[in-house]
Amino acid sequence: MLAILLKDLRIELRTKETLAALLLLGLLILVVLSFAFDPMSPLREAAAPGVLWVAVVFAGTLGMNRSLLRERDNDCLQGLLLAPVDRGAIFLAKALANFLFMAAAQVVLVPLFVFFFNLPLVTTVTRLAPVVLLGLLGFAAVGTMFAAVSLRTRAREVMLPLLMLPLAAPLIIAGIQASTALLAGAPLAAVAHWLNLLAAFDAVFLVVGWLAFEYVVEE
Amino acid sequence: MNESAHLEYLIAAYAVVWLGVLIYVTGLARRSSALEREVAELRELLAKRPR
Amino acid sequence: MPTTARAPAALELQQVSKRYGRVVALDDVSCAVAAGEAVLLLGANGAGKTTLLRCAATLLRPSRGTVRIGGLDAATHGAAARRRLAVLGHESFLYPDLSAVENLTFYARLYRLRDGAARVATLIDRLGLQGWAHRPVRALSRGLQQRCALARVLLHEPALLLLDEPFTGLDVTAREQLCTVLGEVHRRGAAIVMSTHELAIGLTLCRRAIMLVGGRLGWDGSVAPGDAAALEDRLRGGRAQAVA
Amino acid sequence: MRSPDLTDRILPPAVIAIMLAALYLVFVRVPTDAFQGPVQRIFYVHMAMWLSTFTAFAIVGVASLLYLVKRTPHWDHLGRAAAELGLLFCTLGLATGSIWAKPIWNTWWTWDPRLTLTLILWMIYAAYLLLRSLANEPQQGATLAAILGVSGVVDLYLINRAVYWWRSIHPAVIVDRQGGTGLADPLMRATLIVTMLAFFLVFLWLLRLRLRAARLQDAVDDLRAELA
Repeated sequence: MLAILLKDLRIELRTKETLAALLLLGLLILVVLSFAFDPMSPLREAAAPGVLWVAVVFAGTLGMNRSLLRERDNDCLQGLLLAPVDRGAIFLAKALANFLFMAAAQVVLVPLFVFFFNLPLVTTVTRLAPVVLLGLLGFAAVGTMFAAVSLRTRAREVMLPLLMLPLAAPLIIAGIQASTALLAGAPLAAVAHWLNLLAAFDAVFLVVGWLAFEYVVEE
Repeated sequence: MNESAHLEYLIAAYAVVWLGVLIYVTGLARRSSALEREVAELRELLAKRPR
Repeated sequence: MPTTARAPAALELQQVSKRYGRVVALDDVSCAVAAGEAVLLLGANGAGKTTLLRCAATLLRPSRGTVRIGGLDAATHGAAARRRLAVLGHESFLYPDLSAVENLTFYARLYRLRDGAARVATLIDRLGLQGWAHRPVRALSRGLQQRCALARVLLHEPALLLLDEPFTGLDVTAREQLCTVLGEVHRRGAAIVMSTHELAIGLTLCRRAIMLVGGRLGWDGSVAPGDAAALEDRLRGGRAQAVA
Repeated sequence: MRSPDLTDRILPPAVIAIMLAALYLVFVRVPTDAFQGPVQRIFYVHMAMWLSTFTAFAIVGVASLLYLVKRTPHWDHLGRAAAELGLLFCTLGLATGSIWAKPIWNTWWTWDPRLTLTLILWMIYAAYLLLRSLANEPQQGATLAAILGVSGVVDLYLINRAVYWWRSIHPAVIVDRQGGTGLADPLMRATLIVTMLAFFLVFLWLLRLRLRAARLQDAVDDLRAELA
């Protein structure tokens, strides 16, 4: 399982495709959303966490499609399926790889977000870190599984957000609500219930992915 | 509370429900009867052309 | 074909059927390939050859019946069964952005081979890939990619080799080399199930042939190198009668 | 399944009888709500839609799981039929909910937890049906849809929690999950139960019709394959 993860990291370091896609898309969405708010209005401050999460969610969705494409040329997916490893492990490796790519993208995107909304850099990053990371894990889990599902349909790009985002509603709501509270200075304990929800979401979809991947890839 | 204005909403709500169910049922009925006819035709064709 | 008492059959299919909705790809096929035996898989296009190979490789779950690899039931011991087999098809299963060595090292780790690096090195030399070992697979010619794929197949010394039209798209020299390597592996005891249209080459390796007709087992018998012509017309005729 | 002809014979008249009783109760017998006036009667049909929607989605979840395990076409048909009907009742539930919200809160849409939950479920099951139609092969579509079906049900509780915490304000008159039906008058409660039962039977009846249509479709495909 680790071998698959390391392989994905090696390919990514060499081609940097997914990382570049995630970064640029995130930046693009941040900018476009900033147009939605008149720079002077107080509304801008209140909407900040929402903007960040929308950028994370949509950049992640579009980036997720790329992750399984790597297995398509030369039919490498069959190479993996032939390995003496059960199919759930392949899912976990791909999900972790996606999680790491998205986390890496956030290392650049969150400071940019802070820059656009002139928030205090250090406090924002330290406060948001737990929520964003928990959120990204769940997002990678549900995203990887449904990327594999949508690969097998005719309208791949459209299918992934349609399948994934409604299911990820609790993750998005919890992420935004927790981030808003944290940015407003609430202690971590005050958002514990949101974090528990995120953790539960991660656990549920990592397990569902592990079990269902066998059926997703079979002919 | 202006009583009369709300009656249309009440009627509208129940009308929507009945309309929805009705549209679905007619669609389903039409599809089923078309399928039944097709089954009959195909059976006939099969019978006429014994293997 | 009773399983020899000494070693379990390299591959055993018991009443295997595979349906895609209404289309029946395989219909109640039962056959066994003993350890170290080389079998030619024949049949017109769409007769079920690829489906049979994919079921044998545990890539496809049969709708009915069981597939056993080295005595292990593929449905319950999938992972362990896969350790014993390898597949060489049209596609190389190699990552274009990684070099030949990186690809092979990845597969060595995937198959958890302790002496992975050593095996990769010996295979690179044996297949004459030294010159191209560190260039991304994307840059290699079709013939070279096929040789890398062959290296990948031999990495974990499988007891069963499943080959789906391995010779298509190869030039003459590449074909000869593939044939000699397969001969070596076969002599060292690996069972081979090969589906190919190049009967001449196939017959140099295999002493037995199985023919699929419309997803059913049409014929299963021993063959000699000279039978290419006879097999050719049987394929066209599709009738099941004894060869010489 | 139960003997088909018996159910087919008793179900339609039973549905019509209970439906008439429900309509009679709702429009004639039940006392008008003191605060909201006659428009409060939308509540009964709205709740009936809610029950059928949730039963449908529960059936989709179970049918999807069984299809993944057993692979028999029956569970696939059931999953699809339940999803289609679930979507229908969900749409009607949302419509009645917003028609009712307009006179009471003067807005077509309120982010009331239950309505939001219904909206999210609506999107999941719309994706379920779209997935089936866009899959490369029908049989593959069934498996992929089954996976979404299971994920949807598993996700239900998480969505529920998220939505309720997000919109914790809760208008008293609408049924809150913990307490009773929030209806003082016993006749109101009786009307609610009868209406819910009536529409639930409509749901079951439609489900049977839809399953019959699915079996007919299979028969047609079989015959066509035989002829080919």
